[in-house]
Amino acid sequence: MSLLAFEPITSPTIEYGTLSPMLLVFGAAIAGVLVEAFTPRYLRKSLQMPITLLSLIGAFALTVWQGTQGVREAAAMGAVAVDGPSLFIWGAILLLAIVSVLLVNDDDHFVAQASAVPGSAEEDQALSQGGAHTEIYPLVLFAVGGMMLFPASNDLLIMFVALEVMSLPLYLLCGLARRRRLLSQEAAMKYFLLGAFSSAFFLYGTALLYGFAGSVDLGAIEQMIGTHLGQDNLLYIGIAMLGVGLLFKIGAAPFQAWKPDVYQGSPTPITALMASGTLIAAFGALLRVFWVALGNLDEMWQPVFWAVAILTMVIGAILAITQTDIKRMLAYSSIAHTGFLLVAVVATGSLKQNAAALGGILFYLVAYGFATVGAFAVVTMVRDAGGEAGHLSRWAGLGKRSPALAGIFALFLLAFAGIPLTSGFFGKYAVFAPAVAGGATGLVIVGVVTSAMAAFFYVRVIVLMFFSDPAPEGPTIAVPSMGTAAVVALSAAATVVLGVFPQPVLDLAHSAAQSLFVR
Amino acid sequence: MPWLSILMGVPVVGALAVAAVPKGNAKLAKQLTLAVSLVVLALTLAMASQFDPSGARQQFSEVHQWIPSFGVHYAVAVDGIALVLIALAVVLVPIVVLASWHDAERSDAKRSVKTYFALILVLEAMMIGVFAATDVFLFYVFFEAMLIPMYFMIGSYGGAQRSYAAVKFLLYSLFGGLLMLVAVIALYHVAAKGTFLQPELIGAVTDPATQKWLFLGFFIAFAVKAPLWPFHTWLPDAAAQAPAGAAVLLVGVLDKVGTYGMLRFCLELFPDAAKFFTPVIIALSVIGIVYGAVVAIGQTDMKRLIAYTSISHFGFITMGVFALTADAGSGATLYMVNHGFSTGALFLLAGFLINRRGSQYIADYGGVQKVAPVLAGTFLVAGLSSLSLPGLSTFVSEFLVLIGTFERYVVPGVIALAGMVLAAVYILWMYQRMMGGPTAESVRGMPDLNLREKIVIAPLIALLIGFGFFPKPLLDVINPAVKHTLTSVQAPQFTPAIPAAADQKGPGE
Amino acid sequence: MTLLLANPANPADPVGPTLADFGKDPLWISIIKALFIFVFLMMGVLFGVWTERKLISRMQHRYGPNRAGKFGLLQSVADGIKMGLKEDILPRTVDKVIYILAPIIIAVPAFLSFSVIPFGPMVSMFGVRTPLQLTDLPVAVLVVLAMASIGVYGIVLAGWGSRSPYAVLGGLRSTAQVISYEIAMGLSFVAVFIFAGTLSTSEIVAAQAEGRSFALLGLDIPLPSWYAVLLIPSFLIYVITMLGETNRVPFDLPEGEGELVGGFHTEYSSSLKFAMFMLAEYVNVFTVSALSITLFLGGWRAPWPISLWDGANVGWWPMLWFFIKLVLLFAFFIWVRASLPRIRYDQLMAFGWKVLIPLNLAWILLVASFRALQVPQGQRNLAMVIAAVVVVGCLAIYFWFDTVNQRRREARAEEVQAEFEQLSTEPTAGGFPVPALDLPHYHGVNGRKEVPSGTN
Amino acid sequence: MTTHYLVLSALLFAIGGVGVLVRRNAIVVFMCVELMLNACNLAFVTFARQHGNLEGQVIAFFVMIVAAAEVVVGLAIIVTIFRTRRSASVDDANLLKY
Amino acid sequence: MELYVPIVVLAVLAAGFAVFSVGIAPFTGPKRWNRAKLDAYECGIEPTPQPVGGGRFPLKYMITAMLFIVFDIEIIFLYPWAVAFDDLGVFGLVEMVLFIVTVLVAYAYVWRRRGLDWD
Repeated sequence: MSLLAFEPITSPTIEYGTLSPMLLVFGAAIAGVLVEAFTPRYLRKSLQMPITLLSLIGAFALTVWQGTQGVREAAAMGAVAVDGPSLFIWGAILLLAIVSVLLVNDDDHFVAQASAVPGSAEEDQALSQGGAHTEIYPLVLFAVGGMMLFPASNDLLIMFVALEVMSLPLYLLCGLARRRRLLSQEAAMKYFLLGAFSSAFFLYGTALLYGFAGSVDLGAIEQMIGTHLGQDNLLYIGIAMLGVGLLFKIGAAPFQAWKPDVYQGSPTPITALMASGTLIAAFGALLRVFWVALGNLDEMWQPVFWAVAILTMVIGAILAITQTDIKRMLAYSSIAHTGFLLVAVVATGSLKQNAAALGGILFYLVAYGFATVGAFAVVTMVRDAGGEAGHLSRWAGLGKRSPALAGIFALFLLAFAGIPLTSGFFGKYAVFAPAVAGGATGLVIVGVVTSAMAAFFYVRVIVLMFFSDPAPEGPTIAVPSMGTAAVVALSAAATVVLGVFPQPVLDLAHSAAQSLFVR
Repeated sequence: MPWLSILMGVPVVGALAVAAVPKGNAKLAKQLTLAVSLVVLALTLAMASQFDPSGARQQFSEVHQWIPSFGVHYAVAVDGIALVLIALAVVLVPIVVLASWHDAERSDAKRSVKTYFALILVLEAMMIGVFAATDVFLFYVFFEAMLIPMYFMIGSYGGAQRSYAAVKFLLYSLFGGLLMLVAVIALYHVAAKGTFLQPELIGAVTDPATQKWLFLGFFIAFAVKAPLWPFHTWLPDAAAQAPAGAAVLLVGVLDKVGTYGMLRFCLELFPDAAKFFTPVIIALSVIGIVYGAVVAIGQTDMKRLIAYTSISHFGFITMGVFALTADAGSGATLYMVNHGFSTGALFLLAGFLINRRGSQYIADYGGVQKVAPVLAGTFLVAGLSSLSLPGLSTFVSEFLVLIGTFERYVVPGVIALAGMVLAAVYILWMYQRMMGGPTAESVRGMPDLNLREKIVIAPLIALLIGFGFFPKPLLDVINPAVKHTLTSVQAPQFTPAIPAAADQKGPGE
Repeated sequence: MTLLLANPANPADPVGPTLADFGKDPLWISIIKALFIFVFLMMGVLFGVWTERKLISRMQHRYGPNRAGKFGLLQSVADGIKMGLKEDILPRTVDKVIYILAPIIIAVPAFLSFSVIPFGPMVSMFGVRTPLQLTDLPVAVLVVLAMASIGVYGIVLAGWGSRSPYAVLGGLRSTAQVISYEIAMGLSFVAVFIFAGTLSTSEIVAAQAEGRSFALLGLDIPLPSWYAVLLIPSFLIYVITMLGETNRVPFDLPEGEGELVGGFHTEYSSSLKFAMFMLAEYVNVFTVSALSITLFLGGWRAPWPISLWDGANVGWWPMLWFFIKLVLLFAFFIWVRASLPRIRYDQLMAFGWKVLIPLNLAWILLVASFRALQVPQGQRNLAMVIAAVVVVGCLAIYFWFDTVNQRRREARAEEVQAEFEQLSTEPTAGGFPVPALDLPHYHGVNGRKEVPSGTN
Repeated sequence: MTTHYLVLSALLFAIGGVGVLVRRNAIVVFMCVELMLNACNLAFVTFARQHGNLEGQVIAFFVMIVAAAEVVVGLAIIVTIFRTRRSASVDDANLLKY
Repeated sequence: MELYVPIVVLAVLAAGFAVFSVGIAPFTGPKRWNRAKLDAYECGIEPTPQPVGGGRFPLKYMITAMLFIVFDIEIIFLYPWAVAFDDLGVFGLVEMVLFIVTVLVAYAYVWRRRGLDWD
């Protein structure tokens, strides 16, 4: 005890420059809290909005700059790895966050007074005052910061902390929908309880790995596995629990149960943020853990991932068919896409092979992220008396009422289905090709079969929108605010451009993937 | 001069222009579409005139990097086979446009007219692209992307069951396509050439087992596309529900992509596997021939009937393709073209009838030839071409196919002959039920073909008869290409077709 | 300078035990020490009660207990016996287990905190050389805090278990109060640890053995040895929090007779269970006093004039100094009780949260940055800048609040003034000779901004 | 001897996990989650002891914070839900979906 | 570990005493049953029945508890820093300033949202 206590402590160092994008985001979040504290209500939104957007844009600029500088280092005493994949993921997350924030900025998504009981007098009063929680902006910033730290963290402790920093704000944001507040609150609670549960698993796994390796540093764990000494049961149980935590976050079966409920319940802008940003971040973390720390052990976890990937794809594709709520359906489709991504995770092998797979995954994430954000943006525009028109039957004949909107939505759906000349197609190709090269042809076949199934329910929505006659007193199409319009346009553009000229982004992804993960 | 790019570009631009036409002004949209399609036709003819049958196999070829990191090129070129099919497409399009002048309005639900015609043009561009692509990946892209416009044409402008038919059509093709995607990826990986250029991939896959798997991957996709029994079930629905024009393009051109793909990819890339599977495929096609014919006889709906006839015809085509003899090969290719014309004519005429009578059930007609002789006459000619009466173009092709097949497989040839007999039954019986006999009340006062419809149908009849007597120009173009293909099939697997690959290097000549 | 930064256990005096000296006792020595502490505390409580009553009545010109025994010395013994002989009431409504458990939970930790309090230097006890301290840990002070927190469970469970509104509310209140002040208390230690560089009580005492010198701009400024003087703000804050922590006047809200009857022990109307609460309260008083002696008042070391005598800090003498300091502090408690009124609950909380904590944090930063000035390899300028920033920032915030409150007060005054005038213009409010309902002394005059209490 | 602690922590973790799965009351479920986190802490400290490095103990600190943050967020959410449920709510129908 | 043995000893002693005195209390005193005596004390009025677990109480206390947790955690981090201050030097100071400022921001937010006021 005492001999522990008196080890000489050398003061550590932190590379603030390298971490600047994250620091900027977090700083802006704290500034946002200050704004909340010290500015009058009527000023807040007009202050928060620029703070949020500018900080995100600035962080993106910094990330790009670092990318051009070729920064590849493990900052903060090797706790945070700022390498190619991290930078790429940061860029992607920041872009998608900017887009989502434009959605968040749109009025009438968020509750006026979270503490007011639904349907109570005080809620009506809060509504009539037109108040809204501007705390949402700092919360979003915190979440984004967590998303950035999560895939970049190079040791399991930081990863855990980042996981929570990412999740906790999202738990809250889920519960802040203005319409259907009970759903929203239930979603928040489910997300919270399940999320906490899974993160506990992650933590215990971390503990066991620490017990195995005597360190939570990914590189150290890898070396220890390389020189494999004793306590293997610790190692295996630890890996299993770690896997549970991570697979939960990406929403892979059998840990996908939360996704539909949460996606449906939470405010659509937040759903967009989760469906894009969280997925990307979680995938980055998953890859880092399983490729860096457990890279020497792939013959052990690959079979499991085979099973998980197949299960995820099948469950996602099949259950999606039975859905009647558009957001729920998109949630299941996101599960299916998680499965497709997992196909490439399995395809490890030579360094070159890994790089190819990683590049494919990164590209897929970007392509899918934009498509999904756009899709949810469209969902926010199809309004009803009670808010968004969730039920599919309400979407019937949308193609006649507003062809443009329906057309764009159809475009996103086709991208999900992976039809050529949309981003989704090259995304699928980018993950399937390395998978075949990596000897996972069986998985790929399951993948294409399930994506055919998935295509069915995407097509069904298109049929509904275009081929069936509009429902009487159908939903009204909200005149999009500048933000929403921009989001939809941007996402559609991204989907098409990535579908026709994916080369630049592919180059970027592959160059980012070249130097795999720094140890 | 980048002929093919222009050929693809013009319709796309035209489509955008048509889509940009103000909403009310449907007439302008139609005229614009017609003009564009005619321009494309003219360009194609101009290009064809420059095509040198005895020259290099691939002509007008363009190769540009598209996605280097996937080894994907924008590579287009035509050989004889592709050329005639492209010609088929561009000939049919203006006819279809003219034929379905009022279809868009007449379809029960009010849809925007210009969209329909814009879709036709987009489809034309893609049809040209799919035949011209010499990069496997590019081919796949067109192959899949083609579905979407056709899907919308059927789904929004078709008959009562349209959305069901459309979804069925899309999912069948998509499923096949995705299997093909796996094969494409695997091909790229196994060949390890780092490129998708079809000529360079020839002979790249040597391992027999791998060849067989990849072959299956491609073949199933094509079999679904060119409805080969037992993958055909989507065709009757789609064809029956689609508006006449769309049906013509669907059966006349789109399905040819399947047979074309078999000829171009299955045979050239996986010769040994092709040889290995030939018996099975021949069997399937024979079954298709007979099955299609028999079921056709039982049909009460003329569009479905025509659809089933073409299933039978596609049986002939696949049989010709996989007979692996020069005659059968060129016969099959020729058949693709002629079948396009004859079935097209049949569908269009059926469409005219339906527009007049408002029903596609054979039972609702009778004695039409008294009230509308021209209509009945053209219908007869088209029908006869469908049962390949000597003197009509289809006869030549079917004859060649049978000759070629008999060289190798006698029994299937004999059974196929039975198919011809059955063809006579269903066509003539349909004609007799609809056109002959006493004039039914319902068709009394049915107007005969008006000028537009005459203009539509005339060129088809002309082509049918013309090529019936003088198929040489087509055959001249087709034969060398087919021979070339077959040589690559006969080529022993150890020596990849180096000369073939060699003289196609570099863009065009 | 380097010596200054060396391990605080001071080589200059051999008797001062360090962590290394602990954990060597044989078990029987430990038992003896433990027994001693136990007896010491029991006696302390008995006579503490007596002293309190006697002293406070003297301050109020009364005699206080003077019947039982000489000067009523046996008074509290009598009370104890009385409690033992009274009927032990177990109300029907209570949650039996918790109700009975609570007094035990509250009493035991109170004793335990004393185990890390140093009474004196190394002595030889029955030939065994051992420090006059039950034990010491690298985290000794944390033990004290932990025990205090466990005591809180006793309070809240007592309130909770005896299912009566008064008890529940009292329990909650005193819990809230205790934890609020615990934060301020914990923060007030930080400065001490920065200087002592350890959490072990014995070494903290050793660190206060003799004053060091603080080198600024070359010249050495001698610093006083006791942290009470060196870190006077911390000490003052600690003294306040120690009153709050032990629920003593002026912070004895839990048993505010006026509002909550007996607070959390309302239902413990009599008997030894109640005695446990009494016991715990007094033991806690001793604990916090002893802690303040250890952390701030030089521990068992003799104060200045005595310390000139060499034998002062050797052998058993230091226990005497410790005891004297303890008594004086206890007397201080009583003095406070005699002189201060009880403050309102919201004011109590506001004071704890809005004054003590920010002050503490600012002070910590200040101390830290001044301390950082002495780190040889560190860049002093940066430290100075930080110090300056902290000072300026604190002043700025202070003045900001001051002006804000100033403005509020003025606005309020103007309102009142305006109302007076408005009334004076219309003497008979609304024509009737009745006092106007909106006279300023009535509450709820509309349009009047209510000032949240605690914002002085 | 540290194995005893490991067994204990495993037990605590298991108890917490089972609790989460079988209990219905949100607060209780939540407490079980916290119990799991504390089990992790115990494991960390034990391993730190085993390996003779301080890392594990430091990690325990961080876990404490995270746990605290989770408590704050979680109780906020749960309390909101409870308040909602006590009240007559307009759109109970939506609950049938879950 | 042996550092803790004496504490255990003292604990045993204290616990023994407490349990003993609480334990014998029922036997030393007289027993005179009286209904009113066994009621919860509410100034003589009929006691209001309390639900198990004391029922609901003001949210205010929960908020206080939350704040307590937050600041207690802060203290947890302050102590090691303070002890190792001389080793960490200016780096530690800077980090701690950042940390404390961050906490203070949250603190200011709570304050402004009247989270620290008692009605």
